[in-house]
Amino acid sequence: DAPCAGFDEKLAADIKIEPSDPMPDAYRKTLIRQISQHAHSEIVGMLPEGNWITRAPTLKRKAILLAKVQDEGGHGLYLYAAAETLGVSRDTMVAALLDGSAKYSSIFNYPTLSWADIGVIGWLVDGAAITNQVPLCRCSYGPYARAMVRVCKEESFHQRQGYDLLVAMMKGSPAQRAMVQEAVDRWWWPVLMMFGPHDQDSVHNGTSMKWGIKRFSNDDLRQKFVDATVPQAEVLGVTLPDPDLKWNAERGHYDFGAIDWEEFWQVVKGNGPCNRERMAARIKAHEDGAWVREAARVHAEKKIARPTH
Amino acid sequence: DAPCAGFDEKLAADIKIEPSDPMPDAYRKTLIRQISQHAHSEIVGMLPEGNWITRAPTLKRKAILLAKVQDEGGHGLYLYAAAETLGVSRDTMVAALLDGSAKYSSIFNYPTLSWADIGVIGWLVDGAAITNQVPLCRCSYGPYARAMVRVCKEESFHQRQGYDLLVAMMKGSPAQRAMVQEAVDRWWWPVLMMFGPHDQDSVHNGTSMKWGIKRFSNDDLRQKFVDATVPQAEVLGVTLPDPDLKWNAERGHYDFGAIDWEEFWQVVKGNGPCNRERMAARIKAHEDGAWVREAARVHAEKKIARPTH
Amino acid sequence: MAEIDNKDLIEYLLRLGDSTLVLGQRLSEWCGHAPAIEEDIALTNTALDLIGQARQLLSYAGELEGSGRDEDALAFLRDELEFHNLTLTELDGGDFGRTVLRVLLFAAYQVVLWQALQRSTDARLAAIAEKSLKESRYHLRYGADWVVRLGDGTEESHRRMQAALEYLWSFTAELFDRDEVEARLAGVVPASDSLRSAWEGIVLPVLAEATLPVPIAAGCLSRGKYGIHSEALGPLLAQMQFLQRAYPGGNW
Amino acid sequence: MAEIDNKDLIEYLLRLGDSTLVLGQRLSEWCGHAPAIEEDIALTNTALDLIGQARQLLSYAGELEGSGRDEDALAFLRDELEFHNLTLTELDGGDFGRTVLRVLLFAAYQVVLWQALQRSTDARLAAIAEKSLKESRYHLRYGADWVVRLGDGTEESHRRMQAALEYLWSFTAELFDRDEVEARLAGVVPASDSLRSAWEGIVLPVLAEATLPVPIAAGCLSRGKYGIHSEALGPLLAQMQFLQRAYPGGNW
Repeated sequence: DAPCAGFDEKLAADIKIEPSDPMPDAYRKTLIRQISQHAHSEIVGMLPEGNWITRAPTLKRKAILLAKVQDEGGHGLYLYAAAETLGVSRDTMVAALLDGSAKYSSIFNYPTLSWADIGVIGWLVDGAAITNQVPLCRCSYGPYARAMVRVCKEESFHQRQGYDLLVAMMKGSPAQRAMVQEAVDRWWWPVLMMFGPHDQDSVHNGTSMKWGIKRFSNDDLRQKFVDATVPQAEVLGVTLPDPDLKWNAERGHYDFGAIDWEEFWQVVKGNGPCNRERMAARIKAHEDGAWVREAARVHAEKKIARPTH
Repeated sequence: DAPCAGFDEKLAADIKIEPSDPMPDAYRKTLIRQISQHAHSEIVGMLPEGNWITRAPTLKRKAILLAKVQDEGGHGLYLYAAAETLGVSRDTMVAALLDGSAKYSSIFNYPTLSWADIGVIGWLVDGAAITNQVPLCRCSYGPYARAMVRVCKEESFHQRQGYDLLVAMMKGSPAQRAMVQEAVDRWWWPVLMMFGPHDQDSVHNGTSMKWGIKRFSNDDLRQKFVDATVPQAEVLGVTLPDPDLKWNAERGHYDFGAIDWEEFWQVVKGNGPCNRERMAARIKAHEDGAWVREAARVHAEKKIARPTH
Repeated sequence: MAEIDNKDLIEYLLRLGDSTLVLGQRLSEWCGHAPAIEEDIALTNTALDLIGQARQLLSYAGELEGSGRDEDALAFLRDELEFHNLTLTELDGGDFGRTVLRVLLFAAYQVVLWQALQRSTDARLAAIAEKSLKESRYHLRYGADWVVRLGDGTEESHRRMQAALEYLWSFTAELFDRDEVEARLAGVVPASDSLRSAWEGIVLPVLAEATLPVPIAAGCLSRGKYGIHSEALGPLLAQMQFLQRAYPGGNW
Repeated sequence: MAEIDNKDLIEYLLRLGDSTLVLGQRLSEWCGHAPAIEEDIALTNTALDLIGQARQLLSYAGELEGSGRDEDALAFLRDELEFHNLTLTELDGGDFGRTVLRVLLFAAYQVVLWQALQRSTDARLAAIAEKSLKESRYHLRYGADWVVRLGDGTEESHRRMQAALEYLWSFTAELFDRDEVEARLAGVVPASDSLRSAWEGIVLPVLAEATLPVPIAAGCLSRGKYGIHSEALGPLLAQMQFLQRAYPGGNW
């Protein structure tokens, strides 16, 4: 088919597809869905961590957390920009988030209930995100791949900071160590769900693989994450809340227990612990900001209309 | 003059004026001004104490403070009701408060900055209020006099509770004792200003005395308060922040230093530390409640319109 | 009847006591900010009753625990994960509509609970229930009255009440969830799931009169009474506990 | 030049350090709630700069004090009356308009102050000033840009900005009030009243371009930098200090 001339050849030769290149409509739509969902996740992801900025226990930790959340806003911006190269406006994407038709990562529908959660989000949530995202740096769509290079670099930094926070707390009082363990207990399973359904239940895997958007399956990435994380948990001195977790010498991987997919689908459907709060916060920010955006628009028009002096 | 038949005779015979009795227009206006101002003070006075309800240090103190603030709301209600007997509606009075044309006691334009302030408000602010109000129990206007009997009884109770709170803190740590002293330092002079300008500068004294609304002059009441309070401060173990305060055996009263009337007038004019916050809080409560009052009105109309079953 | 374990009873008392304390704290935020003085007084009074109930329940828990923690040690020196209040009670107050709707939902729960606990084999708990029942009935009437007026008031008030109901309803399933603690306390306390129909018998007619359709229940169960809260509790406790935390061992 | 008393310099450093800390804390409340992502990032970045300045100023104060209090002991273990921040910095944020107006007013103050402090005879303070000046200039541009856009935007934005200016302006007199602490530090620090005209030279043209008339100053002087605050600071500190208060001596 003429409109996509060269598309398959480029994919085959591992040459990046660029915004002006012909591409199949379904490829474009898949990318828009995925990149905007990723951008929304960065923005919504500011909320659970933002919840603790005002309560950070030292000024250094407060500064680190502020810088991290600021980076997440920045990631949101590059990703919206990458999606815009596919012909969709940021306003359209944001509207889809606010009306509930676009998704964001379900992990952000869990609450942050103690300071240790900030460390665990860095260590486990960012760790899982990196596992998912590193392959995207080689994604077939150029602007997305390049955005992901930058995102992954910063996320690795965040992950180390999160782990460092937990190491500090584990060197503290028994109450602090208990706080870390409790946070790990709460986050472990939701983090494993971040890789999505098992391969046999996953809708988008096949075509995304074919198009070079996705390079590893959900289950492969999940296994990679578990294998990397178990030794880190041992060093930290926390127990991962899974009695079935153990090394399988034959497979050369850790085995782990069954995931509660019922919980996963409930959260995806909007019934997670914080879905309503997250959407309400985004909608309120948008509505409260309407007068500001309108004033900025009107001011810009006035500037154009006025003779320059 | 016929319309006020019997008014002067009743005053002379110390018989209460009742709502249906003839009375001079100026007498009515003076009472409306004074009673509504008093009612507004009760309502605005809920704010500085309300500021500490959520931070009260024990459940018992929280309960005492809740009960006290509730009583103040109750006083506001009786006083508005007493003023309504003079032919003015509560809505009209509240509108005058919100548009800034009616006053309330300036003392509530000072902030509550520590828990000790809650005790000091009970001891000194309520103490000064009682000194002002006890004579009003014999005021010539019946409904006001009767409301004041009830108000004064409850205020005395509040005053004892405030003093008791301070006694407890003075038995505590050095930091707690310092907190009490600091609060006394901040409140002492504003409390002395609660009795109003010196007699020679007071506008309303003359006629109010003649009409049996006011029975003692501002300066007499202030002296009475100082004389009663100095021994209480000694028992408590705090220093009143006035180097000129000392017993004058000749006068049989305590002498005290000069009041900063410039500050007094600034606060009356709206430039006190919290004038704007207090008015903003009342206006916000009124505006945020508009949909509730409107719904209640509409619901009541529906009930009337519907056939009873 | 088998001996009950004090630990279970303490846990149960904390669930009740923390719920009344936390909702009392939320309601007291209204002080001076309600739509009319009458509502200021009524909400403050409700807060006062709930704090009073909390004092009795926490004092009893502290005595059973026997390690010297009194009502204040329990209220002011436990952190979020040790609080066992119902999630419903800790949520941000929202507007006056959401506030009175929560009063209705919680007071109706308390009424049916106190009625059952009046017959508890634990005399102290039965006495607390008997004394509290009268208060909760009063709160219930207050909440129901306003929910009807606002649900069946103006278009705006109806819209606000429906939104409040959608929000709060999903946290009501937790009220009727039961665990082993309760199972082990059989006879002393009612099974939470046994209270649902009586609660619905109170709440549903009020919502019907208020012309508010009942939402479909959400799939996820909130778990505040098991110590897993929403993000609303932490900031509430930071305010509430500040003085006790900043001036340990103070005399108040 | 007479020897200066470290106590005075510590007091002065707390005034600056607490002001940057408290405004940083207020701005960080916006995180995730601003009118656009760009503003989320900008406000967070401003908060980050201010927290960074606070760390340097409080660390220096702690070192001069010499009793082992570091930046965190000063930030998290002092109560309200020991805080010496400008009242302007602690007030509730209000809407985005009031927020950017406060950024303008405070950043302009910081710019003129840092310019003067760059020439301080105290080398450490001069170095902090030099490093901070660049940041404050950036905040100033950001604040000024938004104040102009919102002041000279729509009718609604103009009304909101005028209300914000009426409110905040009365707290600006405190910035230029001087006391004996400063007098004794002559040479080391500028006299606050000497900064006013340079500050007005920055702020008034921005307000003029924003079509916002300058209000008449209020008669009462706010006194936050002398330790007498508004009611806004206590709740802010209760949140900020919670963990350090609840887990004394913790390792973070």
